[in-house]
Amino acid sequence: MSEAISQRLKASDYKSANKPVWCPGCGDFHVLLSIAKALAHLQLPTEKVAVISGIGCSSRIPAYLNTYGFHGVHGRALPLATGVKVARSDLTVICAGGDGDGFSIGGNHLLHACRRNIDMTYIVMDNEIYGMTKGQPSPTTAADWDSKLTPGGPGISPFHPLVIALASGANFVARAFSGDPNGTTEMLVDAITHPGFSFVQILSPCVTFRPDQKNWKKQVHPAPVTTTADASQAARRVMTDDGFNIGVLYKGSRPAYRQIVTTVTRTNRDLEKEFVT
Amino acid sequence: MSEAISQRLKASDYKSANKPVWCPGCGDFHVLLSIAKALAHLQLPTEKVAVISGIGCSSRIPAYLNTYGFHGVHGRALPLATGVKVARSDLTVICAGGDGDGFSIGGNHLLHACRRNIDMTYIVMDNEIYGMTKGQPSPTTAADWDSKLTPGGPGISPFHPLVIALASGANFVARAFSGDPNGTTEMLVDAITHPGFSFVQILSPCVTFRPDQKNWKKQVHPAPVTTTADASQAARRVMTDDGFNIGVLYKGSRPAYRQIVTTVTRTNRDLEKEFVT
Amino acid sequence: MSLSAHEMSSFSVALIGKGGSGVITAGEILLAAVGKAGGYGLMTRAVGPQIRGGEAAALLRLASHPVHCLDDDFDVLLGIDWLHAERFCAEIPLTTESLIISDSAGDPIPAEISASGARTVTLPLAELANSIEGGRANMVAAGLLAEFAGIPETALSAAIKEKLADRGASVIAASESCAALGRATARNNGVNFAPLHTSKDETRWMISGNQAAGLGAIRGGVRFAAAYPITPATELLEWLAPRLHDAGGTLVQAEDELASINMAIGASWSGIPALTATSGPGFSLMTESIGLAVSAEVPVVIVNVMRGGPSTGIPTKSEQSDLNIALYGLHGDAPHLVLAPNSIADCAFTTQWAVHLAEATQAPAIVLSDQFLGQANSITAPLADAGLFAARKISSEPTAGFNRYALTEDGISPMPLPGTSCGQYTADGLEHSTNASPSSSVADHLQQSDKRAHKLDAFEYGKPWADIEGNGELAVITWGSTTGAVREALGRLQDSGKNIKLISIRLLLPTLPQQFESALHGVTRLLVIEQNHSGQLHRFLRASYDLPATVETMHRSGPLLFRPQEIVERIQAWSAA
Amino acid sequence: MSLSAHEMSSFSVALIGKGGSGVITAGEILLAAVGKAGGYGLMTRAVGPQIRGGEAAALLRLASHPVHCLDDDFDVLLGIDWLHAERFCAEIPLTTESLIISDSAGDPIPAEISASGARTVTLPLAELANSIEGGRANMVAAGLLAEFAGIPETALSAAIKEKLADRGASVIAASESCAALGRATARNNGVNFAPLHTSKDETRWMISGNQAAGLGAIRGGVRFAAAYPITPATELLEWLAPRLHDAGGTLVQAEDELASINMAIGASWSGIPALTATSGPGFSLMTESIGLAVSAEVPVVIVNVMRGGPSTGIPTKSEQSDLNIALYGLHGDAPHLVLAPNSIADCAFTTQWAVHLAEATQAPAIVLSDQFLGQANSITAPLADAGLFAARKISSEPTAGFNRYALTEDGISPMPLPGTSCGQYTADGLEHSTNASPSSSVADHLQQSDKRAHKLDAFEYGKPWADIEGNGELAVITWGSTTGAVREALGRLQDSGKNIKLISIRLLLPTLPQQFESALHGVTRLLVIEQNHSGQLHRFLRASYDLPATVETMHRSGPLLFRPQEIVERIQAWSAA
Ligand SMILES: Cc1ncc(C[n+]2csc(CCOP(=O)(O)OP(=O)(O)O)c2C)c(N)n1
Ligand SMILES: Cc1ncc(C[n+]2csc(CCOP(=O)(O)OP(=O)(O)O)c2C)c(N)n1
Ligand code: SF4
Ligand code: SF4
Ligand SMILES: [Mg+2]
Ligand SMILES: [Mg+2]
Repeated sequence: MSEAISQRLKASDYKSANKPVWCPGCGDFHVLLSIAKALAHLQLPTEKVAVISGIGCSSRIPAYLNTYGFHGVHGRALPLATGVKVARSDLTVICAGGDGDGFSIGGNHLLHACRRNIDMTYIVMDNEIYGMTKGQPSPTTAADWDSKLTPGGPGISPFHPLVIALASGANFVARAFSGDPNGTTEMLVDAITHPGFSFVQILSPCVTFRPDQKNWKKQVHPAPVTTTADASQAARRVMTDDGFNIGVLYKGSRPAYRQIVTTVTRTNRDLEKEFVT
Repeated sequence: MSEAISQRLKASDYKSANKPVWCPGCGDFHVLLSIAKALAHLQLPTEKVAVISGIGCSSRIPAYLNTYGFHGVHGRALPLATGVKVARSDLTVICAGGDGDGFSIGGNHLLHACRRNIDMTYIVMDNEIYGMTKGQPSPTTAADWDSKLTPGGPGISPFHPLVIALASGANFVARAFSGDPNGTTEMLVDAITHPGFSFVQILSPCVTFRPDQKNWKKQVHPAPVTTTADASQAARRVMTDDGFNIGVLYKGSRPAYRQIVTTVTRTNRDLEKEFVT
Repeated sequence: MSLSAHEMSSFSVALIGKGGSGVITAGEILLAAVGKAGGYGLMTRAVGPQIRGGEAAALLRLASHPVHCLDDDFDVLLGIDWLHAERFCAEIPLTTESLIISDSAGDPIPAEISASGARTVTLPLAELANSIEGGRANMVAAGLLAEFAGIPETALSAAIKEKLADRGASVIAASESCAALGRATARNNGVNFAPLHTSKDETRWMISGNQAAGLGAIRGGVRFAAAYPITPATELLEWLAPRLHDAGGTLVQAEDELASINMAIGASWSGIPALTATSGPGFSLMTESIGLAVSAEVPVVIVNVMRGGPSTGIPTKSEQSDLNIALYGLHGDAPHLVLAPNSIADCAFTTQWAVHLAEATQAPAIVLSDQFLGQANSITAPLADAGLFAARKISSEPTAGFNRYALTEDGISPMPLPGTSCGQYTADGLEHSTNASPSSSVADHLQQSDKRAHKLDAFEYGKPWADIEGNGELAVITWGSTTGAVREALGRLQDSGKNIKLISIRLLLPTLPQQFESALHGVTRLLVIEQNHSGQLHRFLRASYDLPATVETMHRSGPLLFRPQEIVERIQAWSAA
Repeated sequence: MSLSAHEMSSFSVALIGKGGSGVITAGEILLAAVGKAGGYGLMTRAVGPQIRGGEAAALLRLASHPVHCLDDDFDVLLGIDWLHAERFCAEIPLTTESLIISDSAGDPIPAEISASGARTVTLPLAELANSIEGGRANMVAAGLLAEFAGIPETALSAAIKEKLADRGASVIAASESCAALGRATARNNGVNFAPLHTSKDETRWMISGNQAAGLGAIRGGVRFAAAYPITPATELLEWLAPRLHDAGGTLVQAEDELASINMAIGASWSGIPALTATSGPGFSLMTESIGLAVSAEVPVVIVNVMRGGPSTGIPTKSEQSDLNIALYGLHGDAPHLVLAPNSIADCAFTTQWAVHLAEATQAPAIVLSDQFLGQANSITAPLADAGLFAARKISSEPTAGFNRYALTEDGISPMPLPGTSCGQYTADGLEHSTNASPSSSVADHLQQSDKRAHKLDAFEYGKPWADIEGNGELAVITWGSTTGAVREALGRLQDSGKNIKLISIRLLLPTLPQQFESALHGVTRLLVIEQNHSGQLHRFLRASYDLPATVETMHRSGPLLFRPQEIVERIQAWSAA
């Protein structure tokens, strides 16, 4: 970490004055901190960062950062972020949200954002629940987790976001735990600097509707394997791990998607000529 | 194959009088034939089969079968079929459509239908193109396939439908080639009879917008591996194969999703009592 | 404190407190108690921006007669504490006649609140609670307010036992002791309110609009629901989940609203009456497929529990601003049904009717409830079953040459369910000929377009299309939840000798020109009242009906709901003009 | 064959043939040729249900003056063959004055077609073609028809060379020879049509509405487009793809319309003017996010190239039935812009203007084109650049305390683009305060609702809001593509001494009460003409404006488009009544 003499931005400079609406103890506070620390580590000018989200407790995060932000509609954060990054390659684009936003209503965009491999970082604060709507199962919720909407449990097996990301072509895949802000910060720095689409699943407990997740801090452990560049190997590992392997699981080298080339090679006059008959 | 003495339904009994709108030579003709043959093999009463589709050339298929059918809107065949099967477990439900319908606009439903593992068969006629709208790239189109909408190619790597299905929990995963109707028929019989969600990708050439696919008949070959019950192994195989392995690649044993239990255990009177204060 | 004859029959109280102070629990106990005493009432809640545990307010109206809206102002505002309480100012109107109760040992009343000029009194709520082991101030407050309202001890005690049943005997005992202390304090404090007149012997229900809609759905025959959670519709779905199962049906949680509407259509097409519920953002996502149900002629019910818009808007607050999209939000010419319940209780009837109509006409029916109706809890007389049931025109023995989309006189074509032999056809969102094969022919398109419009226009809807009350040359037209305040305002005006006709439209689409004309018979001036920014009902009425020459409108966006008195004043000014 | 003065200046011809017969190519060559000759014209095509290679028809109108609709009937129908040709009957009206040309060696003319009573002639088209090596009957037909229309040989030859450029010299030579044979046959056949008067020296463009919209978008400053293919909008997107790139922008193919609208909003929010194009089903999917653009105040342009509805409907045919959803299809109170081009050429201007307005007002603008406008190819005078450009009110040097959603006099708040220091804010679909933080307060909701409505109501739109022509007490109101036929009908009526005012509304939303009132000044009776089943414009006008006491309406669903004469007749009956 290089140290500039003056005007070095601190993590707190990346936080806005808005007070989070989150419940005390919510894992998302730590995610906020980790993002701020990662941005500070990279010393990115606050106004050159755009944080885009959908809807959910976690998706409130842009307003708590002192960057540009867009709190879009439920499930559409990735295409919104795609528009931003394709149009403005000079910005650092971070897309953030929850497991409901990203894997349920937004699942299709995840598939295609991974394929498209645009140079951005997608952070999913996974609490295996819809927090904002007060406790319904999300795609990562266990089959037998009882709730009002699905008495006795949703009855369907949770899916593997990281495998989906790998199968769809994400260029960087990691799993973090919000309770370890330093480790998470490091992974985020890595994700932001890695070219192409970086996907970081952050296990981030919902203390209100999933008090059982307080146990996560005991369950997480560093991945027993090193980062691979073989997506099929990484996928197989993730499909068979316990869901608590923490670390950068895959780093690929696919070139990132093209962005606007602002050079004009054909003027309106040229276009008009096409029509002359 | 058992042989009944009388009233045995023939494949042609499963076809309707409607003339397909497909181009001469379109692979979908063979898929239609294979479905009819599979249904005849199983001797399913025509009225007990429901074929549900979205929009696209391939999605026109229900009208060509003499079963019940629902030609829904683009990308929503799977949830439509889900409603049908959950409500009416007595029906054999087949969902069918194209790669655009199923992997692009409908990608999210594929993820969640696999997870939900409802007892139905999903057939995707994959021609790596949007046929109906006259030739734009689909999610399975090669990155460099030139088209008007994406000059020089879409520039993004095609994704792996079978891996997505495996990662999401499909219970039966196979790849077929329309040019081999007998093999396809066999696989469909297997898929229909296998409990839970069966996913069959049928490579089905679009002779009009992808004349290059006429080569497929030379490229396909039986999968060099036997069917596995290990999803992660199957995923790894598919992620690294050449895309032309034909066969049943995975058969799982997850129990299928619950259906309506029509027994009434609480009458309206009982419900009303809850409100008395 | 002396109260007018009218006000004596209703007692409005707001309880405020920070997260964990238990004001919502206290409010619910009071509401249940008034029910057990044979009274009526309703309660809404207001919460701060925090996801959980932030400041909250329980807004109650307890009454001796059925009530369908909050009153103009509150008789009592009790603050367990005052943290961020000023946020609720706009929602808790106070007058100089109101009484603010705060804790003797607590923080001062926020300036925004005391600016109302209401009388104040401090009471040792916390101290009293602390005198009981396990005692809590919210229960002292409950006792105090029950005493003010004249709710008998037995009723309050029963409500406490019921509400706290799973907290164990000692909590219940402590709560009852606190309540008793509260009662005593009320009696000894020189503040008097006229007690509510209630009739103990009548059965009362405690029900929210979301529950009532669920009940109506099951009564109507719905046995399949598809769900994607969204505020304020989630409770409707959560209420249905176990109950549909027990009724021999099921609820499926979908991955999004695109899926939920299609699951419902699929289930219904296969023969099981189906419903989904959502709010504005989710409803937007459903419109394409609602159009599919129009074209394929599949019954389905969609309940939109409206919240503040546009976009994500104000999820936790009420507004009547999704009328436009419900009426006009499907692409193409897509005739369908739009209904709106006009009270919490009516959510049951209107939803049941919607199921019946959707099934009878093979068309989608949109039910426009709202956050107020859906989430307010109310004490009402038991809600009778309207006896309306899904009765689809089924083709059970189709014969050769059967045409699924045959042109019939009433426009409704018998529908075979999958499994019926000889009935095979492919339902389609593509335009089709009578035999269900895709067609782009001019004649088919015209015939089927006519048919789809005609079957709804020609149907006999009967009286429930609108609630029409009173007489006179002046009429007020309204719809949905706003009806509660309008009805009460017109009642007050009638008490003072002024007759105004009320037309509350329950069936908004299709339009019913004849019925409307006779409802307007003799009316020379019209006032349209609704809760949205652009006057959506007003414009719809102009578009669809011939209105009297003089039409005025009273409309504003939410989230502040109309109160009866402002409507009274508006009508007085209007009718005097 | 003698033609009236009016008809002499326009020559309508239909070419029919099965897949591979080349009728579309022949039609395109004829159209280009009339342009090269300095004439005008347009061409639409009709195809059978087959995805590819089924029967097809090229419907042309060649003229000496600009034409904006097909004529009442066809002067000539030429069938290369007649396979399934009867399917096109409704679209190819013939009179006893018409001439049907068929191949001497071919099948007989289908009964449905000859039932028109048109004169028939058989010619050895195939035989002539076969006399040339590599010759084809469609080229013989092209020559024949060019001769009838009076299109000079040089023009036809240039058109053939251009169209077949990539097929090589021998194909071109054979085609020219065939055309020459066709010409000779025409001259020697006793059939005469008055030649079109054209002025060779003027430049002509050949352009479709979809291309014109694309051109307008680029001229207006659009540099980002997101695309999901859908008939009949695909060509607009395909036209833009390479050209946006060359203009320093880009087009991204999205996974669905939910994604495409959000990509466009994201790009625009970050500072690049953005557009997407779709048709009804895709438009339905976009409405939720268009509401986001309303709330977050992000400019964006959505072109809806309308097709037959509801649901999947009739993808390849035109209809004006998405007006309702465009006007009213967003949930909540969501003020936005709705525009409609009223001719193929006007697609360029209206789209350019839409970009300008969206950018200036920071609001979404919906452009309602349709299948006819979008896919018809036309010969017009060059389309001038309107000089309107994206000019957003940018906040380039925000200072401390800057409020993104500040309440300004015109309701438009300066917007900082990402990258601007001190301008950081979070755009939001949640209701917000002036400083962009989420708010559910009554005051904020009211202020922001007012602001969003006011900024559109108060904007100065100027003359283009409507095309207003003529005078008189009688007026016809119409919109979009129907304007072409209406305009021509009114022209004919004027020729016969009858003055009727035309009001073709280009800016449908916001409503402009003052402008509308002055447009209606002196008008006592109104006729509303539109192409949909339920009379959507008529209802919208009733809802929004004070109309004269007598209003009639002429509307029907597609896919059969209005022809001038039926409008003439309707107006004659109406104005005589
Ligand atoms: C179209 C739409 N459907 C539903 C909702 C309601 N909704 C808001 S947040 C949410 C789920 C949030 O879950 P997640 O993304 O996991 O975020 P969390 O609250 O758990 O952080 C839902 C269903 C909505 N706002 N919009
Ligand atoms: C919401 C919506 N968007 C777009 C379309 C246009 N559309 C029709 S079919 C199709 C793609 C079909 O591709 P695929 O599913 O692969 O089927 P194929 O024609 O190749 O068999 C598209 C984009 C539509 N009908 N509805
Ligand atoms: S509900 Fe759960 S996810 Fe939401 S803020 Fe509270 S703890 Fe966090
Ligand atoms: S366009 Fe392609 S997919 Fe469609 S019918 Fe023709 S060959 Fe088949
Ligand atoms: Mg979550
Ligand atoms: Mg395809």
